[in-house]
Amino acid sequence: MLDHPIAEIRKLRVEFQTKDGPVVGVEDVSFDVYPGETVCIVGESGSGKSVSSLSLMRLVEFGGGKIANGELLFDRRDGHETNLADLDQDLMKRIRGNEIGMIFQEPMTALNPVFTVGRQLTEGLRVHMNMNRAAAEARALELLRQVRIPEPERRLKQYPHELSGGMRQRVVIAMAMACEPRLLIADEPTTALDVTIQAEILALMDRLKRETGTAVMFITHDMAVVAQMADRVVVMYRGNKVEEGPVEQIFENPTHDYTKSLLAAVPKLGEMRDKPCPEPMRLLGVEGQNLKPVPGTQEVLLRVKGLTTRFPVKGGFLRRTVANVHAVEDVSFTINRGQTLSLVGESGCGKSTAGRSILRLVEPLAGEVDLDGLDIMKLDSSGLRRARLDMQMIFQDPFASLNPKMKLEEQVAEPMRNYGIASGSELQDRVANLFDRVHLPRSFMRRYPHEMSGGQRQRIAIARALALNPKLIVSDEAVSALDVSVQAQVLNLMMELQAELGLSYLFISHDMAVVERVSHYVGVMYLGRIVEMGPRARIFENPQHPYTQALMAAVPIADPHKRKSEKDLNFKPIPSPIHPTDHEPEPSRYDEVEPGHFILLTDSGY
Amino acid sequence: MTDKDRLVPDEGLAPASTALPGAAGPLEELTQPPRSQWLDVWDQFKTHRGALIGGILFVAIVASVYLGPFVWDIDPTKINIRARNEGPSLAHPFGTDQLGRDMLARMMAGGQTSVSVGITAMLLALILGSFIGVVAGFFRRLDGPLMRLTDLFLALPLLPLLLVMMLLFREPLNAAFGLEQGIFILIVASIGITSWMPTARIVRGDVLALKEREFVLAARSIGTTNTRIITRHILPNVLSPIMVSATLGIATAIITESALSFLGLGFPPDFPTWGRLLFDATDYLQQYPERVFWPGMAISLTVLSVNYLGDGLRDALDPRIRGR
Amino acid sequence: MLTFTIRRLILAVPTLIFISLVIFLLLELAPGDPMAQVPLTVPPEVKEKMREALGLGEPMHIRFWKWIVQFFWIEPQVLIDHYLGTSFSQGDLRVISWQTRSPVMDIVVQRMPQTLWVVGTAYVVAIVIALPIGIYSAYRQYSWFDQMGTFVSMVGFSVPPFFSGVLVIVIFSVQLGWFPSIYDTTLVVDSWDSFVKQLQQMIMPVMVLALQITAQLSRFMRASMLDNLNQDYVRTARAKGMSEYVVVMVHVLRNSMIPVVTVIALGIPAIFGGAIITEQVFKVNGIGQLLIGAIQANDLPMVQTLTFIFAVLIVLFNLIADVLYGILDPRIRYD
Amino acid sequence: ERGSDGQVSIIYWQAPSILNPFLSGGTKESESSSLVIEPLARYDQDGNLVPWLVEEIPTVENGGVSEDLTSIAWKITPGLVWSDGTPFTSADVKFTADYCMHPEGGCAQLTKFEGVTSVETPDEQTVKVTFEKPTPFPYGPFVGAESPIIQAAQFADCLGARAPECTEQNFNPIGTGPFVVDEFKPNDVITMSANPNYRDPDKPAFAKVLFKGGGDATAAGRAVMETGEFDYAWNLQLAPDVIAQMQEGGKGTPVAGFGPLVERIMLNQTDASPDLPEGERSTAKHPHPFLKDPAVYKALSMAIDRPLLVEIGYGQAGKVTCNWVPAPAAVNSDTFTCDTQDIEGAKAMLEEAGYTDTNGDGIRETPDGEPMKLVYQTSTNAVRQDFQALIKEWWREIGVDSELRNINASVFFGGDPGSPDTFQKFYADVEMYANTFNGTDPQSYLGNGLCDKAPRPETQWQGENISRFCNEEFDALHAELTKTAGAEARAEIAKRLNDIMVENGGMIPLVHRGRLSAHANTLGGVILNVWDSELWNAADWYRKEGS
Ligand SMILES: Nc1ncnc2c1ncn2[C@@H]1O[C@H](COP(=O)(O)OP(=O)(O)OP(=O)(O)O)[C@@H](O)[C@H]1O
Ligand SMILES: Nc1ncnc2c1ncn2[C@@H]1O[C@H](COP(=O)(O)OP(=O)(O)OP(=O)(O)O)[C@@H](O)[C@H]1O
Ligand SMILES: [Mg+2]
Ligand SMILES: [Mg+2]
Ligand code: NI
Repeated sequence: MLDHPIAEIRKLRVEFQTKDGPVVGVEDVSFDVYPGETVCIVGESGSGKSVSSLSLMRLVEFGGGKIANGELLFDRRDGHETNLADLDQDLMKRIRGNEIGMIFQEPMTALNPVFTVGRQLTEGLRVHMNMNRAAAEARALELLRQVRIPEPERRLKQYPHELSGGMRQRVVIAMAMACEPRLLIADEPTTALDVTIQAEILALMDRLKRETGTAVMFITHDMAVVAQMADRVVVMYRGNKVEEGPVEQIFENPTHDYTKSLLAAVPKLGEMRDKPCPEPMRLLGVEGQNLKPVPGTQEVLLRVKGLTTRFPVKGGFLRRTVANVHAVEDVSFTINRGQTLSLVGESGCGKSTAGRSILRLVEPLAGEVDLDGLDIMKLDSSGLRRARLDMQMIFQDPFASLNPKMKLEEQVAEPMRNYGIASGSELQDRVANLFDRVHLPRSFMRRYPHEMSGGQRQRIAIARALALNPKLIVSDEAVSALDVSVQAQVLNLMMELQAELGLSYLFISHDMAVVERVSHYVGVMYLGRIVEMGPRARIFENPQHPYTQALMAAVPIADPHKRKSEKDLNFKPIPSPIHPTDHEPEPSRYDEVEPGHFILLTDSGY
Repeated sequence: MTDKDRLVPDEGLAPASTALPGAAGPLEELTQPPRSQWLDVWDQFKTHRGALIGGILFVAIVASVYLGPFVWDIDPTKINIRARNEGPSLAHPFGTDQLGRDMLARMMAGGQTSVSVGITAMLLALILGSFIGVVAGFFRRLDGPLMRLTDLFLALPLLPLLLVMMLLFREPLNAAFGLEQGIFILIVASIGITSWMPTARIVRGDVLALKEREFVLAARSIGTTNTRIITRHILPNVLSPIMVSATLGIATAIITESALSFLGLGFPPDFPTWGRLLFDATDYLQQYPERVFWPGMAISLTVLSVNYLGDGLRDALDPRIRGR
Repeated sequence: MLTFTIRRLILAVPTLIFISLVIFLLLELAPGDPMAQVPLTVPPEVKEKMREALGLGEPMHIRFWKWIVQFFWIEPQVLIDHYLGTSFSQGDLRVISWQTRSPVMDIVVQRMPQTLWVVGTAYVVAIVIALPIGIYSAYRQYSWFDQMGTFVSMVGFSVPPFFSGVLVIVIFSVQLGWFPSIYDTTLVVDSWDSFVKQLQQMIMPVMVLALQITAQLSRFMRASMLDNLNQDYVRTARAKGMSEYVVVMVHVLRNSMIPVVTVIALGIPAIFGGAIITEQVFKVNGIGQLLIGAIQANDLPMVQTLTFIFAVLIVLFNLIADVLYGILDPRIRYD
Repeated sequence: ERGSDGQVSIIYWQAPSILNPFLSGGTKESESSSLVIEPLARYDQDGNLVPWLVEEIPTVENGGVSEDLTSIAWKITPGLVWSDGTPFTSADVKFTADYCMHPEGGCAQLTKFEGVTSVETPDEQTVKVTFEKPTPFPYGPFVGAESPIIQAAQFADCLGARAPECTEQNFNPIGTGPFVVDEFKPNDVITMSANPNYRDPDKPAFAKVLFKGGGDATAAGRAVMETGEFDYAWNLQLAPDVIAQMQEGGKGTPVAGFGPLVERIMLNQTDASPDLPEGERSTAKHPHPFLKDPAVYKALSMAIDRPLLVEIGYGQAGKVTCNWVPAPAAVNSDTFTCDTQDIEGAKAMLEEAGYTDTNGDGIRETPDGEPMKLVYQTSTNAVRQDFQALIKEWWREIGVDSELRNINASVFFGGDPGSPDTFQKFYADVEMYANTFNGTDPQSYLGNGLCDKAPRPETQWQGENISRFCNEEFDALHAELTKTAGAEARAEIAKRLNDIMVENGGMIPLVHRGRLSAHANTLGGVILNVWDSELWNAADWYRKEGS
């Protein structure tokens, strides 16, 4: 009976009791999951993806939710079909982790920080499979090998914080797979991860699915991942299923408007091939879009030379510096007026530090930073404050970079207040104009950050950065945390502003597709150095450095026909950037392979 | 619920950017005109049942203590030796004490002192604690010395300190503020400066964490000076632990004052405070239990109401919770 | 961790010396006179003689230096002598109390047992009661149990012990006659009967003290549990099919205990410091009573020594709390 | 029979810190140690001298006191032994004197040995004390609980500066009393057991004593009268209705006794105005603007309702008195009566003397136009504050305003010359406290009214004449007293001295305070003695049968 679904969700409706009355999390959703199949559930943030999956586990109840309606039919291992929606929590306990496994979104917090990996892995085994300790440990080891964690024996005794994000996510996967569940629910298992690690995890899950025949319910909002993984796709929008179909059909023939707009918003790697300059994305349903390319000028605005930033590691008895984190090592580049230079690279390679060093939000150790003729490095603190009029920063996390207790209006007005640029009604007007600029209704001015969506918040951050009319904006992963559709809007906004105001961006990101979309120039960073740098087209079409090549290979492509297999990936873990104080790194030397296209000759550690 | 109407996909097809990340509820809020901050606080506060009761009770206590004497205008020091040790009656609803003084009047007079001591000592401890906590957390170099200072104060015994302060400052304070004011200032000061340490520690911890948050970095990048970072960004965000310390602080100060009375170091015996009244009445616990009841009740009620008030205020002051 | 501990320990030395100086100066500045309790019938000239016999004539810095030497050099020797039977301290003048004219440390040692018995037990009892209450009220937040717990602990917090103490005495000693109202410090527990007696005399002070401590601890525990109950790893544990008991009592509890354990550790110096008012009310005559008695009698060496010991304990337990934090929470590493 | 009645439990709400009364001077120390160490003679409950370790009280009549009143010879009862079995000899007595009179010892009982030039031991049983001048009342040394005999052998190494180092001796003195110390926990508890070598083979009846210290008077009273945990509670300074309530517990009985303790208001004869320069404030340089006027101080006294004060503050343990020295009975003057309040009379008296309320604010002004405002200070103590409140009220009624102040007792009585708040500095117009004297002879106590005993800057503010009273007649009469022998004649002079002081406004006596103690109903043989240790006859205490 292979055609019989393992799980059938029928007319699911979930409500939450909140202080201001009931809130509907999922309104009406029905779909099936068949054995050995991967069903991807996509949709914007808040559309009810997680709630549906949690309902299947009957975990919504612990978050204050209630399954108000619907059936959750699950085909038990012993062949009985059970309606999980009205099953007793005691029985549920036996299904959870045993017959249905779940992988959660946040690898950083999904593990209990105070127990060892081994303990957390064996726990489920001992409960569900009645294994004794030794047997459970043996099985745990086997699981860790399965998910290809290096040195699995050692990992068992480590605590979660001692593992990198990718390794933690693998542990979570191993945990979910431990009892060989019939259904595996993966709730955005890679959203928080780097492309490279994401690629590995996706490949790993794919392999596991093939090997064990488990059905997978994969939740994501990343269409590229969907293209990579899915057999079938369910599109959700505001608590409802709006479309369902095989993956090819969804990508090639979307019927619902929402699906279409979603697909339109996804930047696809290679889309920009043959286009000389970045240009805004075409979004569905938005009238009168200005899609003109943004050429910029060739006039140099920012020149960075030999920038080096290290963080001391204190230790020993007298708390002296015993080693340094070489976060940024001899980095040089220039940015032209009205153009964008993107820095890409894995997490921890020093992108943010480089950006912050330019604004001297962290103090660089050495190097020259020249902004429009002004030597930033030589400024005293008041001079620096003045210099920051010309350079601003947008931070990665729109949730963290706004003060939760301040009204938006205030936050946007703050820079102008600080520099005494405007006051009174003039200030009001300016703030209102900035809101218009970033396409936010003026009625939002009196709101608080928590009353905004992520995209809206990021626009506030942009408005704040624009308030001082800067020449340069350092945008540190400004769109990474956003939904695709929102991301597209923010990107478009940034490009529009660039075209209008002649802004220059230092665009920091690890999303290659986005980078391809927005940049004039691209620098690839690895372990504190730029390993390859050049015009965007050259880097994407003709990557020379092995690391750049690996990076490109890892990027999932939003096209179900271009799936990658595990074999294509060969990542080495990044070596430690920590060196003893007496370590003298070599200077960076570059080879110009094409005009303006440089490759690092010095050993980068890759 | 009529979620249907709200869930209609909007034509703009830029869903999340105009709608909130929450599905149903907040959509409606979009159409509402924005409101002033304090109205929001009040709204949230109103929904917190405990807080509302606590708040009303606290206001009632404070009002009766300060305004009561205008209605019940018997002098609390008026001795009526013939009406000694009377039980509750119409003339003396709370009875009288061993000198025939009206207990109700004394309760109100005592409440004035106790409540003022509680509030002012709390404010003092709070200001000191928050200041030291913020400075220690914000300026790395001052962290060590300030935390050692905190240790020092933790180790200081309240009682000798009080005696020293009595000696050094009583005369000048009496000269400047009069006898009762002088002692009041002394007691408030001594309770205040021996109870700011926990606040300082908590605030410091929170500031240390906040300092690493990106919005502080963001503030710096838009040219905000240190002082403004502290006042605009740090302080509002450590408000809720401070509020909790504040409400606990009032309670501790009232209780500390009564303990000082017990040890003979507080207000002089002819100066009624709730703690003093309670202490004096414990000797008569068996004969006149009601005399213990009133001050005991007053202290407990105040502490309770202030605590619930604090709970509610903390929630109400946090816009994140307020939105839910 | 070890270097961290050692570094903090070494840093503690100047801190402590500074603290002792501050305490000394405070006490010197404090008004009052060790002869205040001598009756008026003793004429002033005689009082002056007695004062001189106490060494009050010497200048301040000499007396401070003497105290430092006695406390840090001679007293440890006495301790060594006591345990090893050596005689390093022979003939050296120890810190002498003005009231009793006997070595301060001897009295402190004498007072320790009852303080530890009563205050210590109260602390243990409070922990044993407070933790489950805190856990359950957090687990069932806003249930009637939680509301009651909040209410009772607030009331417990707001009743001064000089009142609750007398109240229980009147109820249990005077009315019911179950327990003695006066603590017998001479009782030696060597048989079942004496143990029962000891229990009887401990019940009331322990009750009064534990009420206060429970009130505060359960609040802490509740808050800490609430913080952790909403964490992602809790959901993970549930998704693994763990029972609610395991989820709450193993996963959540272990994490919630981290801050609570340090709070508990920081409260321990208070055990040694005694509970001044409760000891007074029940005549337990422990360290707290010793301190207040010494303050009232202006027995400076005693007050100085006691407060300093207290300071040492506070500094020490601060350190222990930090170390404990590091041990309990694998994420924290001091180096 | 010795040791047949088990244990007696005594509770003192002030805990003894040492068992050597020579090093402390506190009542709690001398009373607790009186169970162990004894003087040669004691006072009985009526204040009469009774021989204790001697055969008889030496007098001029029996030849024990020399005719010129300069020496006294005590004859020790033969066969007395210390609790360790060694004989008690005159050498021990002499040693005791040497111990206390050592200049570096800081002996608290030095006054007992005032004027002693030598102590000789002609033989093992005889002690001869010689005074530097005729001493009509030679019963200072070795008499009463404050002056017991310590064993020479035990304390030999503890003379002078070494005295405080002798912890073992100070905590566990060897004595001749009915009990020996088993364990002494300072400021907490003493356990004792019967002295096996006590001179009366049948005594004490109790085998053990538990002497508990600490807490408060309420708890002590409760433990004896309500819960019955203790047999004897000392000095229950409690409100009368509290005592009455406790008595209903039915387990114990309060007993009261009266010594010379008087609660009084001292009237400052000098001006304490803060406007005066430091060093002249409260000194004879500036007499008080109006308090020296008889009309004023008499009116102040008349306005006071003493019986009410007694009722409220002391009950059984207080009596109305108009005298400075109301006891022993022989020296209690009956010149004055003051047991009725007379507000109207007081008003009239002030009116007549020219103190009228000229500006209608209810406060009278002196003829110079100064308002009659008094600063009224006392130590912090609930009863005293009640008194202050009442008296303030009464004085207000006669048109005298007062500002109340109270000062922590340890500062008030602390005698620190640097502090402005000591009772000796008297930076106030009137102050209230209680004072008394030891023994039955008031001579040196009456000396507190002598001009030159006034505290002043030159004496570092030391001196017992707190009110700075100065009266030539008084000084002359006191000189006569020091030379007069014979109990009756001495009593006569003492009464006159008392009258001069009160008549001339040195003080307003308020309450003759007694001591109220309580004993369990099952404890027999208790005779309350306020002239000596309350535990003076503990050897005779016994457990009553069947009650
Ligand atoms: N515990 C809860 N209490 C109240 N509302 C909730 C709760 N959990 C989820 N919701 C609401 O239910 C809706 C669906 O949330 P859900 O977490 O399923 O979104 P999602 O599609 O998983 O989004 P994301 O991509 O951000 O994870 C949202 O509107 C959310 O606000
Ligand atoms: N304040 C700091 N103290 C010590 N080390 C730091 C600090 N900030 C960053 N580092 C280290 O410097 C290196 C570079 O960090 P950086 O934040 O610049 O990386 P990134 O490329 O921005 O990574 P991500 O993509 O995760 O943001 C990392 O190894 C990081 O651990
Ligand atoms: Mg989700
Ligand atoms: Mg970064
Ligand atoms: Ni089937």
